[in-house]
Amino acid sequence: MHVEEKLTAETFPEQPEKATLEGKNKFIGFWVFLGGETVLFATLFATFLALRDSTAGGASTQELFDIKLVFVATMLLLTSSLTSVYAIYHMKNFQFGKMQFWFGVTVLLGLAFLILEIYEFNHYMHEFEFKLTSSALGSAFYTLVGTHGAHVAFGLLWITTLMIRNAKRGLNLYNAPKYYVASLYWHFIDVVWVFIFTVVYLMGMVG
Amino acid sequence: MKKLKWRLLLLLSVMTLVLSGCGEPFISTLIPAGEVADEQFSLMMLSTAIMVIVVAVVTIIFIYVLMKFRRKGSDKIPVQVEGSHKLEIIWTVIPILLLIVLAVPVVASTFNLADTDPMKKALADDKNGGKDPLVVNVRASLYWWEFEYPGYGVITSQDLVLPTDEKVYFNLKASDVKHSFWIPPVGGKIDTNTDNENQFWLKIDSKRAKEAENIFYGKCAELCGPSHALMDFKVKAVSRDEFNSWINKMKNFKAETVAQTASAKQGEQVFKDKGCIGCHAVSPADNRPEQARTAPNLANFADRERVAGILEHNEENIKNWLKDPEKYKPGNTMTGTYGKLTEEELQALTDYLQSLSVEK
Amino acid sequence: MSTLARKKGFWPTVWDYLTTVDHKKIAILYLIAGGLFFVIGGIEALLMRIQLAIPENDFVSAGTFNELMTMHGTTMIFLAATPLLFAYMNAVVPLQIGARDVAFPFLNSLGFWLFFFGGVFLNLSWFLGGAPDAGWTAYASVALNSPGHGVDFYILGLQISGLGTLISGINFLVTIINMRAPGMTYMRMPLFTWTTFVASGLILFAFPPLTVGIALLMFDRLFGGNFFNPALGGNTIIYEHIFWIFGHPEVYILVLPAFGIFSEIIPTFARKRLFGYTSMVFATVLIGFLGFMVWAHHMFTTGLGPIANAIFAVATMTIGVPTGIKVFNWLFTMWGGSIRFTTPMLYAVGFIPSFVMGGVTGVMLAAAPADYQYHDTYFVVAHFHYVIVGGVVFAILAAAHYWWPKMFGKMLNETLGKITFVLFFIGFHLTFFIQHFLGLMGMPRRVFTFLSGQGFDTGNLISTIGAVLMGIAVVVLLINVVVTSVKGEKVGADPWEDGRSLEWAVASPPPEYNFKQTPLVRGLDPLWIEKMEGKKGLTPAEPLSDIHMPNSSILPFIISIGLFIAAFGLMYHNDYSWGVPVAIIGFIITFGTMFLRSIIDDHGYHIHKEDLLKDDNGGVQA
Amino acid sequence: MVSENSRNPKVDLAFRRKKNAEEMKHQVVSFALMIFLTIVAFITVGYDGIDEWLKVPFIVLLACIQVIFQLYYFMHMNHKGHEGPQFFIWSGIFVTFLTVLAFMTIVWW
Ligand code: HEA
Ligand code: HEA
Ligand code: HEC
Ligand code: CUA
Ligand SMILES: [Cu+2]
Repeated sequence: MHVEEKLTAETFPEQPEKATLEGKNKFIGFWVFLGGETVLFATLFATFLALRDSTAGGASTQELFDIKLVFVATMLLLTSSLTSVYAIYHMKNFQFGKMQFWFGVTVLLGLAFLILEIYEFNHYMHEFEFKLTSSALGSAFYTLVGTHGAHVAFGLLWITTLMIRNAKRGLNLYNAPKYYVASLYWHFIDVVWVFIFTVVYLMGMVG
Repeated sequence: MKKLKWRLLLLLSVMTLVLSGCGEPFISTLIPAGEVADEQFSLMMLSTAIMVIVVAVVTIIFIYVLMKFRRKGSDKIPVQVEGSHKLEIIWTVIPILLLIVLAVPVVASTFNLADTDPMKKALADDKNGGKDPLVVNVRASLYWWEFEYPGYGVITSQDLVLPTDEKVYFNLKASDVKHSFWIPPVGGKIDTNTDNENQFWLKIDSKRAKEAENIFYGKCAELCGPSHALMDFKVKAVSRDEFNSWINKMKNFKAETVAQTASAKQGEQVFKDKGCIGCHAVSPADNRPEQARTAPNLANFADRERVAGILEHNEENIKNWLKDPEKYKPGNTMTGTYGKLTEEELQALTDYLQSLSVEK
Repeated sequence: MSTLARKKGFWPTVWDYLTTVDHKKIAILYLIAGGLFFVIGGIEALLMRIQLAIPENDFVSAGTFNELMTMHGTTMIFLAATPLLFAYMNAVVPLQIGARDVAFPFLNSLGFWLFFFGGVFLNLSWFLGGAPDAGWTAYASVALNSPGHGVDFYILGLQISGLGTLISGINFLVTIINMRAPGMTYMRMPLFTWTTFVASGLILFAFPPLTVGIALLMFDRLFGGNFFNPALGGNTIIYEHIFWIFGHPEVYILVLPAFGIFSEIIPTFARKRLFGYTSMVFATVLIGFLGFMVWAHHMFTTGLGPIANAIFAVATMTIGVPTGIKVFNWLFTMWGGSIRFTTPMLYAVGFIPSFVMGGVTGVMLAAAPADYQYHDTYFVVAHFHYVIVGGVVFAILAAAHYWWPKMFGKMLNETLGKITFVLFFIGFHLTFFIQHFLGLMGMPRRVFTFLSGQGFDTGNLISTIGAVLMGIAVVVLLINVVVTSVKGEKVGADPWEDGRSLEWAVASPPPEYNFKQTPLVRGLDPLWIEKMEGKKGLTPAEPLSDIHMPNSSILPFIISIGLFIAAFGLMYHNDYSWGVPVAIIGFIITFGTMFLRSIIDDHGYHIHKEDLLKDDNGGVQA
Repeated sequence: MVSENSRNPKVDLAFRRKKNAEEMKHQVVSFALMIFLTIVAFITVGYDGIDEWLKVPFIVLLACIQVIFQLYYFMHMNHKGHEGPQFFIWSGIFVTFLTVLAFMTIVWW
């Protein structure tokens, strides 16, 4: 199938993300990239685990973390994963408007998560004097969670760009893979968060 | 027949090894002088033997193939062989067998050399405190070594005095960056980390120590800065009796009484005035915490083999060192900490330093 | 290239290369840049060897020596060996699988420019206050203790070039998964493609840890982090693990493509198909897999404890088995063959005993208690130069001669080639064989000098002489390149006459679209199959039609420059007030350009059928 | 895209829509399960009655299950044509496992 072809719901392929060679390349390439990202986060997680008790006399994870805040953040991000599934669902049905809407919801949820995280960091720094520079734990915590936060921020910018760029054009085989891959990225961010809330926060509260 | 050939080959290669020189007995791993080094040496020889076999087999096939199958003008197309299961099994299984032969002693030896339980017991016991078996705490700093005998409350630097024919246990760490403690003829190295203490043991064989004139060279084996190459120390191998007498002298050493001549006494004063004393202790019983011990303990300085670990020990070199340590050990932490010394002060300091001895 | 220059003039050619997304031109860029860095790294090696020629030499100072040593290792591994292998991967892999291009031409170009600017940044350290001096491993405590900005250059330069390497790795993976011609199943892929595939997989999983490791180092050095500061709970051993989790796979990233190159050359010049193809593939994958489970063999003396040491020792030894499978398969490929000793074949033949020597000393190093003696001595230096120079550099030189005609359309001079080989081979063994003994005799590595009277004098002198021979050999090679490009003769599609894989089915150099019609692959060694059946070319798998091509773009270059600028800002942000703004500007350039890339549609263009018909020198003759 | 040329677009479309809708239902169910697992994990931690040595493996297990849901349902790794993704993700997980294991056992001081 050709990229620039004008499509209708009938002619729209079942797997629009893989209908062109470019799309297939993007698809597999992105998964490969996620394999690498897995290892990137693995290293950060491992470092955090090795340093999680290295408070150097400063605040420990038990003192810092607040279960309610983390729970809200988790719910926001998990839900945003579902909304992006909805978006892709509508993409497959060639319903551009609905897809854009659900991606919009995803972005809003992600934004709320990010704001919460910024608030949280701010809180730690001012209430507990817990900074990147204050202990090995501080360095490991901000680097791991911050790297995840940077991924969230990048994902938000990415999806927003896609939405704005394609708002007038509608769905075609050139941008369908892009949307699809962006949603994969978003899910991956969620996967990482599942481990962050488990390994960093919950295990940190257990001690 | 074939076996004989291999044995011959083995012999030959060991011979070449010997002939090409094993280095000097005070520094070479090929002339082991202690139990640990022996164990490692025998592993080295075993693995070398296996590897010689491997290399020989490959080389024989290799040479045969190159002689036999060169293209000789003709445009013949050789048979396109796909492979051979039988051959492939052979060259999978035989290497596995060879590796098992190597792996078993490797694992055994790894555990044996890491066994430091006697030290833990000795240290846990207050009365013993590291006397029996002897325990030495090693602390590496840019670019010098401190050796503490916790059982005796004695600290010394640069020259490590060890009794022969008994296991000595070590606790090792670094105070600034990572270094590594290595006495090649006595045993393999272990890193001195900044984060933790490492432990191991060594044992010197008195007979073979004699061949090295009872002095072994120690090296820092981890890149630590510009003078990494110069971070040497010396090991004096002495009998248990000599060791006992030495450690007693160290314990009873009175730094205040050593300066006898006028010049030495003047030197003692300069040593205080110039702030040398702020870094260098002159008593083996240095009670300051280790962070405060930022320079080699000079208590038995005059007995040392070398000045600063590398320069031959004589008056000339002491003066040279004091005049410009940077010239001899770039990047050392003594440089520029005490201003300029006059010729007179130098002489006085040297005389004083030369009097710091437990042997004289 | 020279023909292009004549056709186009100098600046248009430069522009062409700055913007190219054609894998064949990117290959040439990699070859030039990698070659340049190889010469730089080699000169650094020579300077070190001169300093070590005699005891207590003062040719260079202690500090300078550490800089040379660090830059030599870093440059050779990251900026010379890897890119040179990438050059051949780019030039050959798409051809070998019958593809018109790589999967992501734009990213291909981005990968190159990131690598290049990272390398330039790193080397600028020589002129901006001193090069890194903490060894290519940059262990945390020395690296944090190193004054000046040397280590910062290392951290930021490697970060940028590492990103480029990662991108290229992903690109090769996707290319090989998705772009194979009809009939080119996995088990028909030439071994060079296979090893590229596995090496790219290793890049994918090994470079992220490096990225993290040096990022942590960057936090500690530039932003007050405490990962490696024991006083505040940090731990330097973490860095060692992270580095070697990357570092060990990295050596297989280097050597696997080298194995691939020899697996192409040996069958070609023995005129015999690769013996045990299946087990070769299997061994390659196994080496890649095991490569991730042995990293702590670089840390036997760190004090990990006997359990860890024993496990890693045994795990390490197992790698000898698949590697042995390969060695014997090469030998038996030649067995019964009809061997022609061309320059590439000489390297292949020289490689086998040299590499085996290095490999078996590797297994000796894996014997943990014995490694307590070997570690950080010249024995290790000897080991890894035997595998790296005897394996990787020989492969790079072999490939240069082997694929030069394919890349440039002209054959390198064989006589000069053989002279290079002989000099290099002798020089190599002279330099490194003796180092085994130096190490055993107690000489630590990374020493800027040694005192006389320890028995190290003669050995070091011999070693230096050998290095000089290698230097002369490289100069002869450079002369060869110049001579060839001035007066070498043009060659056809299959200049070695015994080509087996698809790259020899297209013109030398290939047209920009590689294959006019995608070929149909009917087995291993597709070209050989067709030749044996008396055909001149390959069967096309599709009718002649328009060919889709990607557009050139300057954006990869700009993205890379952005990071280059940002790196300066980050490095100096503690010293100068302009640091932060410059970093921000750099990042704006990079991310702004990425943003542009994502919003500007780029559909490429088509080469029309009529034009293809006119252009009769390319592609598959059907 | 099996029936690319031979299909009747209208019927096919209806069929596909139905299939998609059905799959979406599965997605919602797995989402519900994920939320449930998350809540269980949070409650486990908040609840004082359980031994700490049990809590940690338990919540890690929950996280793993949840991630499998994400990967296989939300990210469609259960679909055909995902052999590549499976290979690379699992390889990544393998390296992850080794790294984390090492850092929790041999970096202890
Ligand atoms: C291309 C690069 C390359 C390759 C291929 C290898 C291959 C191997 N390496 Fe090497 N290595 C390095 C590059 C490489 N290495 C570098 C750069 C360093 C130093 C880093 C630094 O500190 O700066 C290093 C250091 C190094 C060490 C750490 C030493 C130390 O610092 O103390 C060890 C220890 O185990 C080791 C082992 C091995 C082994 C077992 C192999 C095996 O893969 C070899 C397998 C091959 C064979 C065994 C030969 C062929 C096999 C047969 C003919 C079959 C029969 C064989 C037997 C039965 C034995 N290497
Ligand atoms: C791919 C990797 C690679 C390659 C190819 C080489 C190649 C060489 N290396 Fe090595 N080396 C390393 C990787 C490599 N090295 C690494 C990783 C280290 C460890 C660093 C560390 O400890 O941190 C190391 C360390 C190292 C040391 C130990 C330093 C020390 O521990 O103190 C030595 C010493 O002899 C050495 C020598 C050489 C020599 C002589 C060559 C020769 O093969 C080089 C041959 C090339 C030339 C000689 C170039 C010739 C060019 C010209 C003559 C140019 C003239 C022409 C023009 C200007 C137009 N290297
Ligand atoms: C800042 C601390 C400091 C001060 C002050 C200092 N030194 Fe040192 N000194 C050192 C260090 C550190 C070394 C070890 C240097 C090395 O080997 O890298 C050393 C080494 C020496 C040595 C060689 C020791 C040996 O065992 O071989 C002598 C002798 C010495 N200093 C004498 C002096 C004298 C005399 C003075 C005063 C004039 C002085 N030092 C002042 C830190 C200091
Ligand atoms: Cu201390 Cu090297
Ligand atoms: Cu390794």
